[in-house]
Amino acid sequence: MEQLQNKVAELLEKGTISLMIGFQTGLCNDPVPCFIESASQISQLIYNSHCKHNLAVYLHKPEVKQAKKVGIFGNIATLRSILQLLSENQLWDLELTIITINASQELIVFDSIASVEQYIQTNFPELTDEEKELIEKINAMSRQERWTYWKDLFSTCIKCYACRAVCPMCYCTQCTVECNQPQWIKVSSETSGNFEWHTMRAMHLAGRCINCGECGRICPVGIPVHLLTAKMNLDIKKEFGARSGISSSNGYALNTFNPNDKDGFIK
Amino acid sequence: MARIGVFICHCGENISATVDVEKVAEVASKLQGVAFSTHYKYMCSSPGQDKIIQAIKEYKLTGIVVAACSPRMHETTFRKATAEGGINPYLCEMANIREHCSWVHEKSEETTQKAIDIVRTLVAKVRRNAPLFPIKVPVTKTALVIGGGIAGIQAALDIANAGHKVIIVEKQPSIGGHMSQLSETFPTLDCSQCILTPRMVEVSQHPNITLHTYAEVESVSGFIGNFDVKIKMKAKSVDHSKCTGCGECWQKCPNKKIPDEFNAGLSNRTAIYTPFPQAVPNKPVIDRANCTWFTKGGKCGLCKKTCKAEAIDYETTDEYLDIKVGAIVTATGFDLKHSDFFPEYGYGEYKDVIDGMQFERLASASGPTAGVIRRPSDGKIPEKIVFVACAGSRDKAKGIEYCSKICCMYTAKHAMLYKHKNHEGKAYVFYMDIRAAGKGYDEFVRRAIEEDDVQYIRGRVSKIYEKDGKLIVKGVDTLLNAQPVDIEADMVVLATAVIANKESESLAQKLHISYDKHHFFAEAHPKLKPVETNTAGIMLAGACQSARDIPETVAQASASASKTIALFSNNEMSREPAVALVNNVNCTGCLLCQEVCPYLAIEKEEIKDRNGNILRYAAKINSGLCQGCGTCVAMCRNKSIDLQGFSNEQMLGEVMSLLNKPF
Amino acid sequence: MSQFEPKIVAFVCNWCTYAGADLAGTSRAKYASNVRIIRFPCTGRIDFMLLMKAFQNGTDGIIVSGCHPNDCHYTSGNFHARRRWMVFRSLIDFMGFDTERITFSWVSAAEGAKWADLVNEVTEKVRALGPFTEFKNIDYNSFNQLDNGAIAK
Amino acid sequence: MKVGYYPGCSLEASSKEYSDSLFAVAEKCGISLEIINDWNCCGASTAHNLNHELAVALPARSLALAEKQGLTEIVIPCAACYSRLSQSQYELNQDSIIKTKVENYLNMSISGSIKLLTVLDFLHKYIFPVVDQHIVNKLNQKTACYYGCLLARPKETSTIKRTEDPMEMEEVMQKAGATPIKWAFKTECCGAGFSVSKTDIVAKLSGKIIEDAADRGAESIIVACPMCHMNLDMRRPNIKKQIKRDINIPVLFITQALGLSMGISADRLGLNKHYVPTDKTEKCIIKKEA
Repeated sequence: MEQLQNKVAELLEKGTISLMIGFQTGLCNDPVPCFIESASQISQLIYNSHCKHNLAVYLHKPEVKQAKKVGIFGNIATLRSILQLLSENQLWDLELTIITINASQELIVFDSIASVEQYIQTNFPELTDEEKELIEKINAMSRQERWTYWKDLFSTCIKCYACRAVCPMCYCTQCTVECNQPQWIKVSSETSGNFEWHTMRAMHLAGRCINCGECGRICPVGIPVHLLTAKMNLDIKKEFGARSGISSSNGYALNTFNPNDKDGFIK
Repeated sequence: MARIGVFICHCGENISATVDVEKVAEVASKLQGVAFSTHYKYMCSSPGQDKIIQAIKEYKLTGIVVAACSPRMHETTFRKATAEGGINPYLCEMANIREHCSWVHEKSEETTQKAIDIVRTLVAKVRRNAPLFPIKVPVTKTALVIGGGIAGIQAALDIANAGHKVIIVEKQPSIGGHMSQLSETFPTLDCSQCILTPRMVEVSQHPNITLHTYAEVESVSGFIGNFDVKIKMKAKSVDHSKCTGCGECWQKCPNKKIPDEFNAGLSNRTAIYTPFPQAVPNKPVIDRANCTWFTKGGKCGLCKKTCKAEAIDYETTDEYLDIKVGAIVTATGFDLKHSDFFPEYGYGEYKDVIDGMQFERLASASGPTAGVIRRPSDGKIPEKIVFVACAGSRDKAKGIEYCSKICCMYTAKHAMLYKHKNHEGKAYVFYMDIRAAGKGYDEFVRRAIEEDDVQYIRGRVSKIYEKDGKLIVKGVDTLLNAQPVDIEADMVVLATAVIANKESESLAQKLHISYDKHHFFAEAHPKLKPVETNTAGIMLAGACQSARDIPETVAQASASASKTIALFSNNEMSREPAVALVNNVNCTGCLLCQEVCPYLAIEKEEIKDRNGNILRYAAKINSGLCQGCGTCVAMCRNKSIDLQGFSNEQMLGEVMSLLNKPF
Repeated sequence: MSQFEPKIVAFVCNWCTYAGADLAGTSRAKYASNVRIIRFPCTGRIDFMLLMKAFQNGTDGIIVSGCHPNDCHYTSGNFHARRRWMVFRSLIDFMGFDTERITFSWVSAAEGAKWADLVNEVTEKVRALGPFTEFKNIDYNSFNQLDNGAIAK
Repeated sequence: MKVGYYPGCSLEASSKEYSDSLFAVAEKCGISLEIINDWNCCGASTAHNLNHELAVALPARSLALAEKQGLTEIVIPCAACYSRLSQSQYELNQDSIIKTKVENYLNMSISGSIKLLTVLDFLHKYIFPVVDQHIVNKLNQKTACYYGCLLARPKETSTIKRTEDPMEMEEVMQKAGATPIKWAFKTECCGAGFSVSKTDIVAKLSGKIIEDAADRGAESIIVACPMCHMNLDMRRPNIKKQIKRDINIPVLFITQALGLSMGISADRLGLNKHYVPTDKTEKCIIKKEA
C-alpha cells in the first residue's frame, strides 16, 4: 500500500499524471473509488482484496477526460476493459498510466499497452465458481423453467439503468433506449419491455463484455444480469474462439466472421 | 400528413382470380395516411401508369404503393411513373401480391387477407419513405492498366484510341509479358513476337499512353471514378532520358552468370540488361541484387565508365508517384507451376525435364538455341521427346483441380514444332482428354496426330527417372487395356499447371477485390459480369482471372476497355441512393462497423471544434463506395447508422403494421 | 372450432430468398398463406431488435432467410448475420424463449420449391406449438400477479 | 516412456527380426512398447478387396482394444498393417454410419482419437530426440532407402511429408552415419502380395528396384515393411533369374540399420535371419569419431 502511495506521489510530482483513479476506504470499510489530484490526498489511497470495482467506467467521464494525464489503478477487469476500449477507439484522448498489483503483491506500472496485453495473457481470469454454478443451474433447467426464472426476475426490474451506468462498455452518449424515433423500447418498466432491454443489452455486449460482473453487483433488485453476457461470452469463445479484452487492436467477434463458422441450426 | 395513393393491379386475372381486388382497394382506402385507392386491370400498361400520374396531381399524393407483381419486375416502371407525376420516385414502393400471394395460394378469404396485410405493410413503409436523390460522382477520365502483357497492351490501346488517357504499370523492365516469350502461336503457327512487337511499339508511341516499366502498384484508395493510386517506381539506375540504348554497357558488364528470366533460365544475362532485344522501352536497368557495384559496395562501375551518354546513376532511389484514375484494368497475368512440384517427374533434378515455357524458348528463333531444339543438359538434339499434358492440372492430389486450358493446345503445337524441325524424331504426348474447343483448334490437334505423326497416348505418367543418360518415362496407355508404357526419352516437356501470379493475393488486397482459393481474381458474376470485379470501377483482363489463351485474353481485354470507355463517356456517374448514413452526433466512434463493411466504405471522421481541435471521432460512410447492404446498420449499437430506403423507421413500421399494432 | 392459424413473419434478403419466393410464385408452387414477407437488402441488415418486436407484437413464428454462404450479393453480409443469429439464438434460448418458433434458413433465388417447403414446414411446426402467448401476455400476467399478491396480503 | 505396439502377423513370424530390432532400439533409448492385448489380423491384403465393412471392422477391433487398454499412441511397424489401421480409423472418423455399424458388430465403442505411428514416425518422435547419445558406430555405407507403396500412400492418411519423394528414412540413415543415395525407385511397388501367388511379377518388379539401387552404387537397401523385405530378400533367386544379374546387396530393416549404429549386436538384431547375407554391411561399421 505504501509502495502504491509512493509511486502515485512520484508520478504526480513528475507530472506524468495529473489525476489518479484508485480506491479509498468508504462506509463500513468497503473500498470506494477516489480521485487524487494532489499529494495531500495520497494517504487516502488504499489497496486490498476487496477492491473489485471496475474503475475503467470513469475513463469516459468529462472530468477525467479534462485531466488528460490519468493514472488508473487496475484490477484484471479494469485492465481488460482498457484493452477493449482501446480496440474500440475510445481512449485516444487520454494519456494513461496503468498501475496494478499482481498476485504476489508486487506493484507494476505498465510501460506499454503491449505489456498490459502480455500481463492479461498470463493472468486471464475465468468466471467465478459462483457464476459458473449459476449458469450451469440455468442451463440445466427446462425451457419453461428458464422462462419463468427470467420472467420473475425481469418483472422486478425498475429500468433504473444502473447496469448501464456501471458498465465501462456502455459508453454511448445516446443509448438505443433513449431513441424515440423510432421508439425501440418501451419507456415504462413493463416486463416485456424489460425483456427487450436486457436482450438488447446482452446482444450489444456479447463479445465485448469483459466479465467484470459489475452490472450484476450493482442491480438494486438483485437481477444477475451479468450472467447473460457471461453466457454469451462462453458461447462466443466456444463457437468462434474469440475473447474480449485481450488485445488493444481487435477485440470483437461479431464484426468479423469465418466462412467456416458452424451453421447446423440453419436449415 | 401523408397522402398515399394505393393502386391494386388485377394483372389480367393473375391476381384477381384468387384475390378480391375490390375488397383490397376498399380496405386500403381506410388505412392511415391513404388518400386514394383504386384497382385496375393492368397497372403496368400505359393507361395504368397514367392513373398514377393523374392521381398524384389530382389528390396531391405524397407516396405511392402499387400492389402488383414483384418489385424485380416493375419497380423501375412505377418509380418512373411516380416521377412523371411530379414527386420523388423513391416515394413509390411495390406490394408484391402476385408472386408472393395470388400465385401461391388458392382463392380464399385468407388469400385476400394476406394481400391486404401486404398492402398495409407497404403503406406503413411508404409513410416513412423519404425523397432520395441519385448520388452523383465525378469521373476522372484516366485509366490505370496494371500489367503490360498482351491483355494490358490491348486494353490500354483500346482505351487510348477512344481518346482517354491511360497509364500502364509494368513490373518488368519491358512490356510484352509471357506472349513475348512464345515461339509460334496456335492454331495458325504465326510467330508470336511478329504479331506482338508492333503493338508494343504502338503503346510506346501513343500520345494518350504513359508507360511506367519497372514499377508496381503500392496502394489504392478511393472508389469508382475517383481512385487514388500510389505507384512505386523501382530505381532503374539508368536515366532513360539520357540513355540511347546503344548496348555498350551490357556488353561490358562482367557479371554475366545471372539466369535469364526471359529465356526461362536456359541462358544467362548480365546485371545491367534489357530483357530481350525487342524490349519496350529498349533501355537497360541495373538488377541491383546481382550487380557488383551494389553487392560489393562500390566495386566495378564498368558500365558507368563505358556509358558515353552519362546515363548511368548508381545513386537513384525508388520513387513514388501519386496518380488519380477513374478506372483500373487488372491484367497481371499468370505463372507456371514449376520447381520441385513434381518430385515423381524429377523436375529440378534432371536438366532435360523442362516446362512448357522453356520449350517455347528452345523453339523460338530468338531463344538461347536460335530455334534449334536442343536438350539443356548436353546440347544434343533429342531423338525422342515425351510431352506430359496435365502436369499438375486437374489433379486433386496436387491441389489444383482446375483445367489449365492452354496446355492441350500448346502441347500439340510443341510436338508439331519439334516434328517440323526434326522429321526423324519421335514425339509422344501423354494426355487425359484433348480439350481443343476453339476456332480451328481441334483441326490443329488432328493435324499434329495425323499429318505430323505425333503419338498420342491416353494415360498419365507415374514416374520419370534417369537411366544411362536416358529419361525413362513410365506411363500407362488406358486405351490399350491399361498397358504400362515405358518410353526411353531424350527430353521431357511437362505442361505444368497455369497458376496465379504469386503477388496476386497482395495486389487483390490493395485493390480490395476478391480472389478464389487458387488466388485468381474473382469476377463480379461468372456469367453476366465476367470482366468486372466486386469493386466497381476495377476490371479484369486476361489470365489473372483464370487460365486463358491469347484470343480470349485479347477479347476480354477489349471488353474491359469498353466497360472503361462506357464509364468515361459521362462526366459524372449517378448511383442508386440506397446507401447508409451516419448520424455523427450520436456516433461513439467505436468504428467496429469499419470491419464489417465489405466495400471498405466506412472511414474515420474527425469532429473538430471551431479552433480545429479534435473533439471526437465518428464513422463516415463514403457514398461512392457504399452498396447499401446495411450490415453496419444492424450492428450499430445505438442506431447511429441508418440505411436510406430501408431505414430503421421504415422497417420497424413494416413489422408493427404487419402485426396490426399502432406505431 | 376451426384450427389455429399461426401468424408467421419472414425476414428475407432481397437477392436470394425474396427472389426464391418470387420463383415459387412464377412456378405456381402452392404453400400455406400464413407467412408475411418483409424485404431487406441483405440478411446483414436484419436487426435482432426487429425480431424481438415481432415476437412482442404477436407473431407466432419467425423465418429469417437469406443467401447461402458464399453467395451473398454483398459478399459477406450473410456471414456476419450468421454469427449474430447464432449468438441471438443462444441468448434467447438461455432466457427461456422457445427457439422452435424461430427458423433460420438459406434459400437461394433458385430454390422456389425449398421456400414453399420451408413455409409449409414452419407453419405446421408453429401450428402444433400453438399461439405464442407467453411473451404477449407477460405484462398482463405480471400485473395480475401483483394484484393477486396484493389481495393475498 | 511407454508407447503402444501393434505387431501384426509378419512381425511375429517371417519378420521376427523387424520386431526384435525395433524392441532393441526402443529399449536402448529407454522406451517400452506395450502390446495390444488380444490384437487381431489387420485384414491385409485381402479383406478390403472382398468386403468393405469387414476391412474397416477388423482393424477397428484392435483400435477399440487399444483404446480400452488406455493407449493413446501405437506404433505399427508393418506398412500394410499401418495402412489398414489408419484407413479404418480415417473412415470411422469420417463416416458416422459405418462407425455405428462397426461399433455394433464389435460391441465396443471407438473414439478414433488414438495416434497411429509408422515406424518412421516413431523413430522421429521418440528416438530422434535422444539418438545422438546412443549412436556409437558409423554405418559407413551407401544405402538406398526404399519406402514401397504403402508407407507414403494414400496422402489422406499418410504422415509422410512428400508423397512422391519422401525423405524421412534418409534422415534416419544419415543419423546412423550412412550415405543415402538418390534413386528413382523408392516408392515403386515391389509386387507385394503377389509374393505368394505370382512370383514372376514380384521378380520383375522387385528386380527393377534392386537393379536401380545397385546401378546407383547402393551397398544396402533399407526397408520398413515386412512385405518389401520378403520380396527383395527372400525372392532374390527368382529376381536373379529374371534380371539375369547376380546382385548381392543385402536388405535391412531400418531398425536393424539403426541398431547397428547403436552398437547392438547383429544377433540381437536378427541379421542372421536374412537370405541375402548381411556380413558386408556388418563389416562396414566403423567406430564413430568422438
